[in-house]
Order: sequence, then C-alpha cells, then structure tokens
Amino acid sequence: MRLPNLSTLINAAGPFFGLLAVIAFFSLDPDVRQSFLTGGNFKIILTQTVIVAIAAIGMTLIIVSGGIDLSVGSVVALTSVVAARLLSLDNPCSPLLVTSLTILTGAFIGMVNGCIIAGIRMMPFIVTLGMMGIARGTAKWLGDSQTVNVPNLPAHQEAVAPLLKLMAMQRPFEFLPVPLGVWITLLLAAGMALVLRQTVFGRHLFAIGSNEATARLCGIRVQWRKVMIYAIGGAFAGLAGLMQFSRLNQGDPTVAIGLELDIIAAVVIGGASLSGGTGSILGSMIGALIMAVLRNGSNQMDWPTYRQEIIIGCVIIFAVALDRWRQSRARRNPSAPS
Amino acid sequence: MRLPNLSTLINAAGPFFGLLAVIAFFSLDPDVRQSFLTGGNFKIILTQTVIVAIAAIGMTLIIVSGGIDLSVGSVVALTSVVAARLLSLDNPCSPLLVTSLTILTGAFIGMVNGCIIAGIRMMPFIVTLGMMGIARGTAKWLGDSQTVNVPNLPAHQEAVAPLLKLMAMQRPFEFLPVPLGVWITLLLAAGMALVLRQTVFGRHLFAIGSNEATARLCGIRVQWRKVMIYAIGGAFAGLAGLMQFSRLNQGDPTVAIGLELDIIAAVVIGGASLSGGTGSILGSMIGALIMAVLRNGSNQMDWPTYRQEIIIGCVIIFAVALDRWRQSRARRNPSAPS
Amino acid sequence: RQQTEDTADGRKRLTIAVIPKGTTHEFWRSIEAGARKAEQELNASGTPVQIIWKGPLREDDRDLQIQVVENFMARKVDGIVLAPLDSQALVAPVENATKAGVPVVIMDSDLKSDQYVSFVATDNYKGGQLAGDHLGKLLNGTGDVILLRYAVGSASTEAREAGFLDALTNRHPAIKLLSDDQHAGPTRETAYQASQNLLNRYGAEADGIFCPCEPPTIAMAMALRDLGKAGGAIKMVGFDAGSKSVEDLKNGDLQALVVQDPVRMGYLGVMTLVEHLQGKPVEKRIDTGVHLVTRDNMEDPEISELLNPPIDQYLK
Amino acid sequence: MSRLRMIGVQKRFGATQALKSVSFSVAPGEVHALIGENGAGKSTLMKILSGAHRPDAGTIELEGEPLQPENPLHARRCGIAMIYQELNLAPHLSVEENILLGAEPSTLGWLHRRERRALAHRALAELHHDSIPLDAPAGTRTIAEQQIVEIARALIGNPRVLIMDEPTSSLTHSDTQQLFTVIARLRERGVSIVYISHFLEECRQICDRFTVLRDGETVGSGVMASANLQEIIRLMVGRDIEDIYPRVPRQPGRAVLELHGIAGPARPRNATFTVHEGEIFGLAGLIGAGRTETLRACFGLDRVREGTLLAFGRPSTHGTPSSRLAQGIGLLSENRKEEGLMLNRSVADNLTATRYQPFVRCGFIHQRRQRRVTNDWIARLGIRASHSTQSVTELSGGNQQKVAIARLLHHDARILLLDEPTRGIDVGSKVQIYQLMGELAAQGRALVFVSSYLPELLGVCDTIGVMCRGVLTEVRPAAHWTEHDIISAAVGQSPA
Ligand SMILES: Nc1ncnc2c1ncn2[C@@H]1O[C@H](COP(=O)(O)OP(=O)(O)OP(=O)(O)O)[C@@H](O)[C@H]1O
Ligand SMILES: Nc1ncnc2c1ncn2[C@@H]1O[C@H](COP(=O)(O)OP(=O)(O)OP(=O)(O)O)[C@@H](O)[C@H]1O
Ligand SMILES: [Mg+2]
Ligand SMILES: [Mg+2]
Repeated sequence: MRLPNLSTLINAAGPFFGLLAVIAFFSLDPDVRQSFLTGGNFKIILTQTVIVAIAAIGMTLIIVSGGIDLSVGSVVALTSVVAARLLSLDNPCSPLLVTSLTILTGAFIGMVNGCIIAGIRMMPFIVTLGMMGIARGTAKWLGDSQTVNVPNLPAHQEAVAPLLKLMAMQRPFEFLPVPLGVWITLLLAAGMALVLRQTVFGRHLFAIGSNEATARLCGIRVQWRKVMIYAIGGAFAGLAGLMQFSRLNQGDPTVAIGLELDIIAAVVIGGASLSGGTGSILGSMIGALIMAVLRNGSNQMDWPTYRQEIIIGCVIIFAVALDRWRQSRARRNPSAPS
Repeated sequence: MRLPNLSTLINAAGPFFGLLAVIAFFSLDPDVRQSFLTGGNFKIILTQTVIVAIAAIGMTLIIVSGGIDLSVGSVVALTSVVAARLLSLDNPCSPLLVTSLTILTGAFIGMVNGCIIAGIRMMPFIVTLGMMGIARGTAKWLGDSQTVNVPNLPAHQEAVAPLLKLMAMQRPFEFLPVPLGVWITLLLAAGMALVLRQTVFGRHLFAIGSNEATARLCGIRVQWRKVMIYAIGGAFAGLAGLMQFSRLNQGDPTVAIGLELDIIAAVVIGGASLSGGTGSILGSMIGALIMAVLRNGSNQMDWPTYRQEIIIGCVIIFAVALDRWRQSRARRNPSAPS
Repeated sequence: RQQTEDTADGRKRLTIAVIPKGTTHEFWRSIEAGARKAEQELNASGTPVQIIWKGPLREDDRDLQIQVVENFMARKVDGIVLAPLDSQALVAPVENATKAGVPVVIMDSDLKSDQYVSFVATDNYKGGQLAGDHLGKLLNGTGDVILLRYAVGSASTEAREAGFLDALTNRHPAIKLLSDDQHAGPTRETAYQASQNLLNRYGAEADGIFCPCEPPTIAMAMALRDLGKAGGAIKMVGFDAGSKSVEDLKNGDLQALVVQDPVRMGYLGVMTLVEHLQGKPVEKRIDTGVHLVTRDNMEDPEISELLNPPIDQYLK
Repeated sequence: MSRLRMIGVQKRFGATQALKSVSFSVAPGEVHALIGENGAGKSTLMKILSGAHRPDAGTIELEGEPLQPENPLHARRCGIAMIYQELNLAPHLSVEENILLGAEPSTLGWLHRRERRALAHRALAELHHDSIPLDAPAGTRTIAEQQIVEIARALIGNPRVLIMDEPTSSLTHSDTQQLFTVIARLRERGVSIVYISHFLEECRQICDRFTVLRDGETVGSGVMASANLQEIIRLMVGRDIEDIYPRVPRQPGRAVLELHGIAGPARPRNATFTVHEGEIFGLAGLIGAGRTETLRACFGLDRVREGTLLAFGRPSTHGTPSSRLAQGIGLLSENRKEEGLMLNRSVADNLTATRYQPFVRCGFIHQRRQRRVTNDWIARLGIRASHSTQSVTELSGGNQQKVAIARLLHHDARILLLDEPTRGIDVGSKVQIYQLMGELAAQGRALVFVSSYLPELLGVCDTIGVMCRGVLTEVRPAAHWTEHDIISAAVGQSPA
C-alpha cells in the first residue's frame, strides 16, 4: 500500500486550483468575505455537498468504467421515500435496518440497470433514462404522490432521531462539530479512492472503461463487473437518499429532479472523461465542492438565480476545456517518469 | 430523387408497429375507445406532439452525426421568452420578424455549442450540459425571472394574433382543421428526411456519425459540418420555442425543463443509436407520437401519474431492446440485397 | 372513465376532473379532501358525482398541465376544476374547453380570462398584507427583513409577495429589506439550501423573515433552528398550514402563519361547478378566506380545524 | 521530369521526431516502393502528402508546381488519393456510399442516384469485385471486401498520385494478384503509385523503384530490379540479418490441447487438431476461413456449438476467457488496436492485466513491485518504451505488439494462441518474435500460430494445419508442406 503517486496528485491538482479560484473569487468582496470565509459557512457548504458527493462516488465508478447513470436523482428520491415509509410503519424499523434496506433498495435498482445493460448490451444512457422514469414513478407510487412524513409518535420519533443526526447541524457558527454525514462521506471517498487505485477491482474498472474488448480478452468478467458497478453506484445513490431523508426529515418523491446532471457535472469537472478510462474520486469530490461553493457564494453575493445558473454552466464548460488543454499540453511535453 | 428504399421502410416499421400497438392497447377498453379513438382526440395528440417533434427533427441530425444536445429544453424556454420580449417592445416586431429572430436565436446558441464542440474537440454531452444552464439562466434573465406576457394593447395583440394561430385549436371535436403548427411540422419533417437521405449534406452526417476519422480522411470538413449541425439543431429548437410561445401565449423561462430527455427518448425509440450513424426522421416522428399517445392514453384511462411515468420508462427500455434484438437478428440472417 | 353514465336510479352521473398544480404538498392534499367531501355529500344527496384527481406529470410545468386539460376535454368530462399553474398560459385551453361545452371552475390562482364559471380562491394579496402587517407589528415598525420568494412565475405566491412588500412600504416604511430577490425553488431541499445560504449571510442582521408558501416556510424554520435563531430571535411569518409548520408554530419557532382554507376551496370548487351544471346561478368570485394564526389563537376550534383539517375522513 | 517531389520534409509529434528531412520523388507511370521498419515514418510521410498532417518544414512539388495540401479534401482535388493503413470505412453506410464518400456526384447538394451507382459499380468492376452488393452496409462485409471497397474509393477520382499504405495486409493471395493487375493498368495510364508494404517480395514483384526510410530519414533509394533483398533489409534495419527464421532446438512432449470437431456460431464448422508441448502449430488459410474464430472458440470468446475440447488432457469444451486464463491458456488478438490493448493505459497495466497476484498484498496492489516486474519484461523483450507508466498509444506498432505478447509471458501461459502476431510488423521485429516463439517452445510451451504469410509459417512451425471455409482439412508436419500445397488446400482443392 502506498500513497497515490505524483501523477495522480497532479491530475487532481487542476480541479483543486479551480476550487481555490472559486473560493478566492467570492472572498474578493469584503462584505461577503465576512460571512463567506467562516468556519460556519464551510460547514454549511460541506453539509450541502454530502448528497451530491456520496452519489458522485458511485457515479465516478460508473463513469470510469465507461458508463453513465441518469437514474441517480430518481433513486435518491425513491430511497428517501423508502426510508420514510419504513419509519412510518406501525412498528417502525430500527435505524440500522432502515439504513441497510434503503441502501439495498438503491443497490437493487442499480443491479437492474446493470443487468439490462450487461445482459442485452444496451447503451447505459437509454437504460438509465428509462429507469429514471420508472424509479421516479415508483417513488410517487410508494409516497402516494405526496411527501411522506414520519408520524409524530414516541416510538417513531425515537427511531428517526439517530437518522436525523446524520445531517444535523450543531453550533452553526463554528466549523466543528461537522455533521456525521460529512465524516461518512470523507470515509467512503477515501475508501473508494483506495479501491479504485490500489485494488484489482479498481484496475478492472479502468480496463473496462478503457477498452472493453481487451478487458474481456484479459479474462475480466465484463458483464458481471458491470452489474456490480451499477449496483455499487445504486447503493451509493441509496445512501444519498438516506442523507436526503435525514436532511428534510421527510421522504419526498419529487426531490432531486435533475440531480444526476449535477452529479455527472461534478465527476466531469473532477477530471473524468465520459468515454471512460479516466477519473478519480478525489477529483469528483472537488468537483462536487466547486458546485456547492458556487451555489453558496452566489446566494451570499445576492446574485439572482439566473446569474448563478449561467455561471455554473460556464464553469462546467470551462473546467472541462481547461482539462483538455492541460492534457494535450502534457502529452506534448511528457514529464519525467514518476 | 426517389422514395426512401425498402430497407429504410423496414427500419421505420419497427417503431410504427410500436405506435399501432400502443394505440390498440388503449382502444381495448370500449369506454375509453369512445373518446380515445376520435378525430378530435388525435388532433389533440398531434398538437401536443408538435413541440417535441420539431425539436426531435434537429436532434435526429445531431444524434445521427454522433452527438447529443442536452440544451434543447432550455433553448425552447429561452426562445419562447425571446419571442414574447420582441412582441412586448413598444413597437412590437412583425410576426415574420419575430419568427426569424426566434429561430436565429436558437441557431446562434446551437452554433456556439457547435463551435465549442468542434473547436476544442470537447464531448457534446458536457458542452451542452453547460449550455443547458447558460440558456436557462439567460431565459430567466431576459424574462426578469418571470413569465413574459405580451401587453394587452391593440398593436401588440395584432402582432401576436398570427403567431397564436400556429397552435390554436378550433373545433375541438373534429379532426380538421388541424392547427397550422402540425402542418409545419409535417412539412419540415418531410423536407429534412429528404435532406438526410438524398443530399450530400445528409450523407456526410451519417459518415461523421459512423466513423469520424474516416469522414475527415475522405475530405469532409468535419468541424464545419458539426458547427452547421448544431446550428440547425438549435434553429429547430428555436422554432419549437416559438410553438411553445404560441401554445402558452407567453414566454416562460421555466417551461420545458427536462424536455431534452423526452426528445432524445423519441429519437432513440425511433431507431437511432446514440453512438451515431443510424436514425431517421420518420422514426423520430413516430417516437415522438408514441410518447404523446402514451401520455394522452394514460390520462384517458384514469391512470395515476406515477403509473404513466413507470410505463413510459419501461417503453423506452423495451423499444430500444426490441430494436437491438431485431438488428442482431437481421445481421444473423442478412436479407438479399434490395 | 365514462363521461355520463346512467346510474341505477336513472340519473346521470357527473364526471368532474379536479386538476391541482401538483400533488406533493399537504396543501393539495387538503384540496383533494375538500373535493372528496363534496363528492360524498353530493352522492349522499342524490346527485351522483365522480371526481377524478389528476396532477401534472412534472410539477410546475405549464405545458404539461395544458396537456392534462386538453386530454380531459377530449374525454368530454362534464366539468373541470382547475388550479392553473399560470394565469396566461392556461387561458387558451380553458377557453377551448368552455367552447367545447366543458365548463371550468378556477381555484387557487387567477386566470386572465372571463370564460370560466367561477373563481374560487384565497385573496392572496390580502394574505401577503396580513403577513406584512403582522411582521411590522412584531418588529415594532423597525428592523431588517428578508423575503425568500417561492419560484419564478407562480402567480399566487407572487401576489402574496407583492402584498407583503406593499404592506411594508405603505405602513411600515422604517423597515428595511435585506434581500428580496432569492427564490426558494420548488422543493423543500432547494428551499433549505437557499435558506441556509441566505441566513449565513444575513443571519446576524436580520430581524424578520417572510416566506410565501409551504416549502420555504418549513425549510427556513429548519435553517433558523440550525442557526439557533429560532424561537423569536428572528421573527418569522410563514404561509400555509403544513403539519410541520403547525408544529413549528406550536414550538414557537414560527411567530405566525397565514393560512388559507384549502378544504373549503376544494369543496366549493366542486360544489360551484355542480350548481352551475344544474343550471343554478353562481358567484363569479368566491373568496375562501385567509386567517392569521399565532400561538394565541391556534387553539380556537375554528382555527384548529384549519390547521389540522380532517383530511383522513375524506381520503380513503 | 518527376510528377511528385518531396524535399526535406520534417514532422514532429510531441517528443518524437517522426520525420527528419525526408526527400523522394516519383515519376509518372511509376510504382514506387516505400520501405522501412515500423515507426520509420512511412505512413506519416504519406499522410502529409494526402493532407491528413501538416509538415513542419520541407516542400512538396506536384508536376513542378509547389503544393501545400491543407486537408484531405484539398489533396484529393489535386489528384492525390490515399488508401490508409488502418481500415477507414463508415460501417453504417452502404458499400456504394463508402466508395463515393467525399466525392458524391451532385448538383447543388442533391445526389444523382444513377450516376452514383454507375460510378461505384465501375470502380468495383475494375477490381473484379462487382459481386459485392452496393447497398449492403460496409460493416457487415468481410475484412477483405472492406479493403476492396477502400481501394475502389481511391480509384474514384481518377487520381494522378495513388498512395497505398499496406493494402495487402488483409487480402488473400488471389485478391493480391488481382490488385497487382489493377496497379499495372493504372501504371499504363500514367498514374504514379506509392506502394508501402512489409512484404518485400511483393515490392519486388510490382515496383519499379524504391526508397528506404530509417528513423525518419531517407537512407537509400534505387531501381528495384537491380537491388538485392539482403541489401534492402540491411538499409532498413541498419545491420545484417543472417537468419530470418531462427530455429531453436526443441522436443515435442505430451498433447496439451486437443480439438475434436469444434464448431462455432458461424465459423469454424469443423476443426480437429492436437497441439503438443514444445510444438509450434501453424494454422494457414485464406482470410475468412475461420482461423481467428477457431482460436476464439478455444479461448471461450465465442460459443462452442459442437465438438469437444481437451486442455491438458482434461475435457473442458466450454469455457470463458477467465477460466481459460486460469488453465494457462492465453490469446493474442489479431486486432491490436480494438481488442488487443488498452491504448490509453500504461505499459505496466497492459502487461500485467491478466495476473496481478504477484503484487497483491492484502487485496491491494503493490505498485512499485508491479513496475519492477514490468521493467524486467521491457528489458527482456527489448520493448522501446521510455518507462513502464508510459501509455501504450505512444509506442510504435511493433512495440505495442511486444507488449501484448509480454502479457502472455507474464501470465506464464502454457498454451499460447497467437493470431497474426507479425501483422504490420517490420522484418527486424519479426525476427525477434520468431526467436521468442522458438524459445517459448523450447521451454515446453505449446504455441498455435495463425498467419496469412506462408513463408513464415513454413519457416517457424513444426506442424501446419490448413483451414478452408471453416473446416480444418489437412494437418501435416511443416516439412511435408510446400507453399503451393497450402494454397491449394486453402482454396479447397485436394492437395496433390
Ligand atoms: N499521431 C501521432 N502522434 C504521435 N506520434 C505519432 C503519431 N503518428 C505517428 N507517430 C510516431 O511517428 C513515428 C512514425 O510513425 P509512422 O506511422 O509514420 O510509421 P510507419 O513507418 O508507417 O510504421 P508502420 O510500418 O508500423 O506502419 C512513430 O514513432 C510513431 O510512434
Ligand atoms: N462481425 C461479423 N459479422 C458477420 N460475419 C463475420 C463477422 N466477423 C467475421 N465474420 C465472418 O466470419 C468468417 C471468418 O472471419 P475472419 O475473416 O476473421 O477469419 P480468419 O480466417 O480468422 O481470417 P484472418 O485471421 O486471416 O483475418 C468470415 O466469413 C467472416 O465474413
Ligand atoms: Mg504505417
Ligand atoms: Mg483472423
């Protein structure tokens, strides 16, 4: 086991400087700086990033392996409803059971995606586009087309309490303690980064994304791996759904519409290519942070919504264009072997 | 000039039978049939298809050439706002001028997309994802974060009247007269189908989508073509925006969120492949119709919204899976050359 | 499924489509309860009625709501009760339906047309004024205030926002607005993010907050609690009686709620339409009332029923 | 006077100087061979001529006029057509559309249908392949037919200069001869032809003059008829090669791979042969005979429809690539670019993709150890790579192939299925690969060697089987075959 090597760090550095630039930009105005550059605000930003970041971990695996998952937003909504429903049963499930069942629901949907993609060899874009509607519809169905609130009874509230802690913010004006969800995200990101870089499974992912035919030739069970990858991605979406539930204290079947595009944007800003074979968890996390900082900063600058949308759009294009340019330059002046 | 040849027809037959199957399904229940299988209802379905269908014509070109455009929904919203703004000026523009400027706005945004994609050689997915935010933001900006209504003054209403006719429905219980917009859609679809099949430009589109490197080596100016393709796609989105204006009688910066996914689904259900090189306008039109019939039929069947969403999702996956299966069978038993 | 079907006793059964703006918020659930209440009463009184409750596929999409109206028109239902997502966009389909012999009652939000049977709604502008005046009173006429708007282009909330702002400028000129151009967006999550970010910037200065409908009201209270400013440090006035908001009011996290009477709105919407179909004359504008609820009056039986409408009695 | 002159052409790709001052000229009606090792710069030079690349320096003259091809379209308009080394077809387009791509007859953008078909038909007829249906999608035709389509495309514009970059690498013997008659006809018409090939015998057969490139420089040129092959090879490689087919002494052992009547989905229809330890088994046949499919069926990439397969004496007819690899069977794909290698991954990852165990500790990959092992292989096979984390795209074709072979060696495969391991590889590298194959056999491994180049099969193999239309017809020791016998068996005539 070794720390990620130099070239990985340099690759992640691009998005990282982007993040610094965005933070610096919002700190220019002294009025805004006062409230923007505070521990409390960064706690808020981190908390707001959790959902996108957790889902982005799974999406990174999927994109690295050359796929894409458009159903993530719907799965987040569905699993948040599932969590709320489980907690609203006459005998509410224990928090641990809710957590596992929610994640399993996500994993199950991911697995269905993976099975169709691997089994019928269909484009992931289409399969997950279809699943996007199916999961959203199922969420509405389970939620009876409404938000699901946990009943205000002692037994139920007791079961909910630990889950609500996941995203609960204490001491708003200090950085610590950061909500549990942030630590979980960090832990999972670190873990999956290791898996991606340092294990055979991670290598297989890169191999499949880089050239599927070769991966098959090298004895990788490509179809199985795909099922696994989408299931893992779904599990992360499920966990994100749990966080969403914890944040809203309700299951909302209409939440997270279009979230998949934010997640994909985060992964791509973080240096992944949609044609597969490149990408890193660290980059995706930074990408997710960039988006959250932009949103937070625009609110603090009192920018109208439209300006925020335009700027985020420009940042997406610009970040990826920069990345392309950096890479083409790197190819022209290859650095010494690391 | 010749009618499309046999293999084209057979290719389009798949989606066509799909359409028939969907219509037949909703006609099973005699109660529903009474209102579903009427001229008036089909007029409504056709009118509801116009916006998706027009945008799908442009999207077909883009997808055939191996690209994708996620910004279409936002462009529809933006151009509907542009049309409304032009008509709300103190001296309202003439309907013809409004029409051309609206279409040009769409074409301009498409051109920007195309220039970035061709110039920096970036993935269309990312570029148009960024543009999606930019166009949406611009729409809100132009609309001052509100819907734009044309002032209720004689001069203005006079200018608006011909545009409103585009989508106005007369005699709701008879099939004829069909709104002007439907005729325009049919005309454009027929025209672009000819262009795609019978002109050098169409040929080049298929060649670029099928193998870009080959296209370049055969002397096709791939980058220019791409700019053109995205500009044309944008122009169609602009026209769809005009239709949207005509339908709502207002410019609405929040309309058509997620419409791009419906449009892509229509094109793909119509037999196009997202990896480029295949697709037909006829197919895309049928795909758009299938989606509209599904929506209309579900309403008439009294299905809850969620069931409709689930079913449309399933239809997307199923249609494409069927298409794959048909094609793999065709490859195994190649028919005699036509 | 059938437009007019003869029931056992030979009377025609009326099919009425009720089309809300969306389905997820409790507000719409109460409207549905009201509509169902009307359905039950009518059926009991010998006027067979069937209610079809159908929200648009995506909430807040005007074109999709138009499609729902058109599809019901094609189905030749006997009448439509509609909460239009937009005052302008829905004009043509409503006029078409009227022309085609399908009368339409408008509820909740206005429509820029006169070809409907009746408009059954809260006076939203007045609701906003109530909120503005109450906040002014809470702050004794001075202080800094935040308005977190709902979403772009929503007529009813915009009327409330306008009423609120007018009340402040006309009657409480010393109150300063810190921010009034941020939108909460359609869901509780988007509203929560916007609230957190706004409070982080202005939380120290703000004295009062107004939110014009359910999602931002709940989300802003959550953000205030996060910040430790709930319970009166920052006075907050919200809108609509979401069950969570009612709880917040009870806990003192909210100082006041402006509530409408959605059950009545749904009920009157259907009743008015049926009366019209039976050939009786109906009022063109029916106000269903707004009420300012504070901790002091929330136990009044009348108000209590508004806060906890007996929904389950009507929805199976 | 020469038709085409290139003087002092230079081209640099990032760190590689692909061309350092190359000059050569072609006369009207001349067939000019361009010869050189892999990576010598032949394709690059021709791509500059056809407008696909821009030169950094140097001048080009066509009929005495200076020419600067801006892009492929410009070059085409000037009468320069090129058949590229890699297949360049739009698979979804029909044969006819592919032939006319970029030169569609039209007025104001409208296509002329009849003229189109006539032109395409004429071009195919000239190649004696008018049986290829014009409306079939190009992607569904065989590789050989696709190559014909490409040649037809080059003939369409009546070019003055025609460049052929390894046109015969996937043609059958008879198609090659057919092509040569076309070349002869074109030469009579005064067309100048640049012919690139690693098969020196072919060059000898049809070329008038030759130019040899080495490391991006012109190292010699002359008249083909008066040159001797050994001389040309020395110019190319820069040293003498005594023995092209080195023989390493070896002893066949027990049977390790036995096929009995194996049939796949379409091909093969019936393949029966046995391979022993320490044996190189050659598989000959025409393109499309199903040799690739036979190997793929053995390796579990294609379904086995009928028959039985014994590996190391144990029956195991059905398998997957992973189970085959676990048994110690490895496959080298004939399609390096699309199947053989992950081009944008590092040499280390490509080389060790099938066996990570030696560096895995507690589930994690020990990267330093992985690189050390990779460097060992780089040194042992003489792979020209700057370091083990270099991406494979940056290597030349021959070195890419060595990486692919090194993967099998790293996997320590006991049975190696090698599909066209020498395709597109220069003489020097070929000799290295033959040497390596011999050594592997001597270590007691079993090799199946598929090739369309008969001399190397005859030179390297111990036993040769010939396939014809999916059926393995005849297996004999290599010494009992002649080139003529193999060709007759491959076209289905019973051998004399
Ligand atoms: N697009 C490119 N980018 C970077 N390097 C390139 C590129 N194309 C060629 N090269 C390099 O230029 C050199 C010459 O390559 P070229 O393809 O011209 O060789 P060649 O003589 O045609 O070899 P072969 O016989 O294998 O076809 C090689 O070192 C190759 O790696
Ligand atoms: N993708 C495909 N679709 C349909 N048929 C195919 C496909 N690939 C190969 N074939 C057919 O399978 C048969 C054998 O293919 P292939 O040309 O690979 O054989 P081969 O003997 O291995 O030739 P070589 O190795 O010399 O290229 C041919 O008839 C070919 O047309
Ligand atoms: Mg070459
Ligand atoms: Mg082969």
